[in-house]
Amino acid sequence: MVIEVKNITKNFGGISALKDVSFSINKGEIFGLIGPNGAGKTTMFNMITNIYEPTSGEIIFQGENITGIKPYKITEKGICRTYQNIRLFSQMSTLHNVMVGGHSQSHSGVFSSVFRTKAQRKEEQLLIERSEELLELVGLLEHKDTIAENLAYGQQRRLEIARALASNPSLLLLDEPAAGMNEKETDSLYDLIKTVQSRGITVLIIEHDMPLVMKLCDRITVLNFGEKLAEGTPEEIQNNEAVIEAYLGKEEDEVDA
Amino acid sequence: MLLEQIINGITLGSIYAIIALGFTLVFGVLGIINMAHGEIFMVGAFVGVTATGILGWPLWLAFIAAIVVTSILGYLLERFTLRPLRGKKGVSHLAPLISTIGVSILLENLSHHIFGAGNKPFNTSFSQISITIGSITIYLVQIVIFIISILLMIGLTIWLSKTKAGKALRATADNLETASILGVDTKKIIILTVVVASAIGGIAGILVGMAFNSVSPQMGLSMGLKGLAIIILGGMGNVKGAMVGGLILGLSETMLVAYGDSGYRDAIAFIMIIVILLLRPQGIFGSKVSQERR
Amino acid sequence: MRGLNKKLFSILSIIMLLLLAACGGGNTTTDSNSNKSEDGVISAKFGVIAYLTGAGAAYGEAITNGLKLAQKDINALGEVNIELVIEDSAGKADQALNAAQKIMSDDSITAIIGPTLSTEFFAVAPEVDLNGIPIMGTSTTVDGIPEIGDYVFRNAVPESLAIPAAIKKAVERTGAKKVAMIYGNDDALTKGGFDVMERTAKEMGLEITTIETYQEGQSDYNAQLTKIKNTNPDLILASALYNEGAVIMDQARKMGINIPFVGGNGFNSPQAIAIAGDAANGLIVATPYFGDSTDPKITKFNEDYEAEFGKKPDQFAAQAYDALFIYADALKRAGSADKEAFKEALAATKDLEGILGKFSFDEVGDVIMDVTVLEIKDGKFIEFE
Amino acid sequence: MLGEILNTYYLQIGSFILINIMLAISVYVPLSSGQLSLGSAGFMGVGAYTSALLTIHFDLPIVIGIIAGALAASALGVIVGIPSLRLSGVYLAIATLGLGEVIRVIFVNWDSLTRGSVGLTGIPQLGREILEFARGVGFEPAMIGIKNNQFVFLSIFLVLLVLVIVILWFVVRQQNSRVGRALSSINLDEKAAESMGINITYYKVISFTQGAFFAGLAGALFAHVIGYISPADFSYHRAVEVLIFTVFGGSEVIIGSVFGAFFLTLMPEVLRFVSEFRYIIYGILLVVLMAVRPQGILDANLLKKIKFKRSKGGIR
Repeated sequence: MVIEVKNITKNFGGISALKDVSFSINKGEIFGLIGPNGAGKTTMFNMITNIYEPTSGEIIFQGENITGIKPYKITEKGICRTYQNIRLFSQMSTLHNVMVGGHSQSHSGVFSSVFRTKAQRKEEQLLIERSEELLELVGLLEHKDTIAENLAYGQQRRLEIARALASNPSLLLLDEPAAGMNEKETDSLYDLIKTVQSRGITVLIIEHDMPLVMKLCDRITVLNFGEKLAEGTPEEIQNNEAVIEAYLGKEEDEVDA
Repeated sequence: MLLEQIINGITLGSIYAIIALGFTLVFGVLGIINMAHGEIFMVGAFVGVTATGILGWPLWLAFIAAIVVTSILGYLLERFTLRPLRGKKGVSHLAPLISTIGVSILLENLSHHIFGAGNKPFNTSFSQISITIGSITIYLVQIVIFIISILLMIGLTIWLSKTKAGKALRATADNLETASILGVDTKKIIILTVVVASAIGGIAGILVGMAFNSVSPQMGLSMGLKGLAIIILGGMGNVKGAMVGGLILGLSETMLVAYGDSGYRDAIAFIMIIVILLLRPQGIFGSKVSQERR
Repeated sequence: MRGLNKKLFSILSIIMLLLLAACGGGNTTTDSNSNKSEDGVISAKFGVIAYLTGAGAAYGEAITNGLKLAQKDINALGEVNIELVIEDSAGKADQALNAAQKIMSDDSITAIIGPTLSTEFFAVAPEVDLNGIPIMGTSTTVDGIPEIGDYVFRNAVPESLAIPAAIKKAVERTGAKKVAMIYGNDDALTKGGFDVMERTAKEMGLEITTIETYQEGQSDYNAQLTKIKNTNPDLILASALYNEGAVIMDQARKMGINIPFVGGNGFNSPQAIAIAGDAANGLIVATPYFGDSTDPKITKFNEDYEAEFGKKPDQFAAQAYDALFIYADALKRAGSADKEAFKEALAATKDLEGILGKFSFDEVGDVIMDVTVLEIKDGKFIEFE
Repeated sequence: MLGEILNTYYLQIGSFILINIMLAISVYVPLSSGQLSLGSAGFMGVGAYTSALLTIHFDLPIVIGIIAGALAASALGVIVGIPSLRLSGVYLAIATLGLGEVIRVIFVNWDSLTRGSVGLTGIPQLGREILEFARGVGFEPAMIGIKNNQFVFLSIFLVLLVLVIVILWFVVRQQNSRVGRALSSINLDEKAAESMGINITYYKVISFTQGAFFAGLAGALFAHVIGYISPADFSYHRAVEVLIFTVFGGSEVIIGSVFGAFFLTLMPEVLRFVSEFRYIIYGILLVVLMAVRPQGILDANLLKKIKFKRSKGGIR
């Protein structure tokens, strides 16, 4: 088991965004987290990366309780994420974005940086090589000197994944990576995530593109109004009455609006 | 002596509070610290001096003149320094701060050129009226200042919570985008906010001129910094906080002079800023939410 | 990125080279030790550093006006011919030093007048002194100015001369035993004045009931004044510039404090009456210059000045006017524009009749002269009896 | 020959330009991690007073005084920095503004030590100490054909030039490294930076402290160049002036600080007539810049264009 989410509850000023949610993910799995808008999916990501602290419950990562420790330490321990609304370092080059992602994998400080010690130069070289390799993986190597905000939308999403991978995570959290992508881009995203999995990285993914989720995930948890509605293989989920109702209900809402 | 000093403190505190109200209104709606507010206050005072001293206008007309001039300044401030920055891509949240610092430098030095560096007397017969009880002399102006500050606070609170414009204002303060989706004319609301805040600054300017009989181009900076300290003390964007914070600062400055070393008087405000920011960044009356906003 | 690095340094070095290259120009100095022309007229160039832009520009303007008027009068006499090189210091120590360097880089400058503020003077004078150029302050009243060096003089009446004179006379008449003090502690002039006041009060055995301070830009003095009022002093010693001082008096009178105030050099201005009105009555100051004096020298100066510049002169203009006459006199006695000879002659100045009275320098180069004590009565400065 | 070229006036202005460049960098460095510090005047004052007092009262060599001054400023930077860095941009700006004013008020009031607003006189002057030292080892300025006075100012200028180059070297090297990327990522998106494993508090304290160090260093040097300091030298206006150097020149690239300090220090000297309207111009400048070009005159794009032109189309 890579991560174990135990009875997480989060209240925002009296409103519960998450109510007693638990699930666990096995090593090497691609695990889906789905549900209608406002179901608390991104909040769950924020709990795992401790951007917000849970009101109650705990999160065990590789046998260690990581609830409430600083976000950057969580990354050092091997969890890294992407964002629903892309949060790249927009004014930096593509390569530098990935290199920032490799921050936790390197160590040089002010002194060694300024004096360019041998170890620092070696580390920097290694970091560039690794980052370029990741850029190649996501198909952006030719754009390595482009400023991130000038990349196309789909490219930005892939860059975010490369940046997250640069921290060498054991668990990768993807927040709607396919949002706004066309079919072709979605296909290549599928391949990318599968490659990530083949490298032994566990993936937790939030996604609205149902065909992609069903094709990609080994297991899925469904959230609705902050509560866990169902959990199972894609097949089980597709046939779950409660899930269908929740989604259909949502469809109706949308028609009303 | 204690009683006299308390009166001094309350007078000073009420003035601080009125200035802080202007700061807090702009911050509450726009999330911007208007560093030029002190200078707008100073301009209001100079308008008062010019109107009563040079033009010989009656006091009520001077008040109106000050309000009109500072309102126009407020509009110009919004139009030329705040609006161009709003919603523009790649503009740091520090830009409005720097931009309004620019306005403050401009106004201070313009006044230097127009009015000269020195103090200008603000002599009106109104400011001579006093009541003597025992050994204590209270001037009518002091009472008026206190009452105006209370009225402004109550007025603002009611306006914000009860009227349509006030509700729109609060909606805008909560979230600019949502408010505009809900049909609030946010552009108008923002102009209104800055104009009202500036007019309040203008009123404060005239009151200070009358109470202390001195108006100079430098008064904006020192009062402005005090106002800033108060909204941090009372909580950013909090009307009651501004009032209470103002009184606390006014009284503690006066008490420091009375029982301590007057040399450190100016430091109180800044020490307060630092201590509050470190211990309770949301201010005494602020809620945590406003701190999350940048 | 290395490229950027290099570029940065190359740009910087270009900038600095340009700057150094610029140093080449404009420094062709002729040897000008003695400029005695055919007809026996000695000519000399004096540098002037004055506060001409910024908040205190009025001081610098009065000083340069006084100097220009003196220059005109002196040159008209035909014995010496004086040229003035005026530079602005903007009231800042670093800019005053720049101005001094600019003046000193011209070897034909015999001596310097200014800068205006004591804080500027402290930065400039040591440098000028080391270069062996005489320098005189005409408005710098803080203690320790002429002590900076052998080449440093002043004709401004220091606070240490003016304030004790005023306090003594005030105490004599009022019989005061208890004094309260208030001063601006963030200004060098008022702080310097306060130091003298405190010393004088202690020497005279007066009881100091309380010492209060205020800061620049402050407009509410009620707290300090309430405290002073409650200590029941007989006299208030206020080291303040007239701007703040007048407001303090106004607020004090409103509070019912009706005892006299004694002020320093900075308090002595008709502006104090303009600001405080009747509240200014009872202010006692010592000054070398009494504008309403009936002394013919002063009335003539006042008339000439007003004709030339369209406004009334003040103490600073008068002191600057006399300063240039002191220089002219030293120049005559030195017989040449040589700096060393000029300095020796200047130090030997004795009982020179100026419009403000008789000038002499003591051994360190500080002014020796009589001061007049004035008081404001019925909205006018009159001589204190 | 050298003696004719060297004009002390230009050397003096050059020295003040270099000090102002240091000050501008002291604002630039924290700003590069998204922190606006309005306390530069305060840190400068701490550096200046520390060094001046140590050299006056304890006869310490100037070098030690200057180092102590810079260290004292950075120590204060750490003490204030650690707690206040939890605060976001605007709050930090105000906290540092408050700090600067408190420091000034202390200088004004701590009469027995600082002589209050009258200021400290008789601070050993850097150039003359160098001259004394040079004479001690048997060197006379006349040997290279310059006057003592010229030697004094030339030596100050050169010392400052070397220091500025070292600082630039330091900052540029740091920028192009792991540390620099971390700072820049915090500036661009603090939350994202943190979730990339960057300890933002640590890096913010580092850059804030470096800023304090440079300001303290500049202050100490200022004291020993001008030989006299008073609290008025370290007021709020100084902090704003320094901020303007950086914001005007360009707050995204370090050369912007250099340019801003250079241009705005030289402008009033060259154009004496603007001197009177200097602050009015400053004010308008800030407003217009923020609206039209918030990144300042120089930015990465402009530099690239300049580079592009120079290398005649060759993209690196």
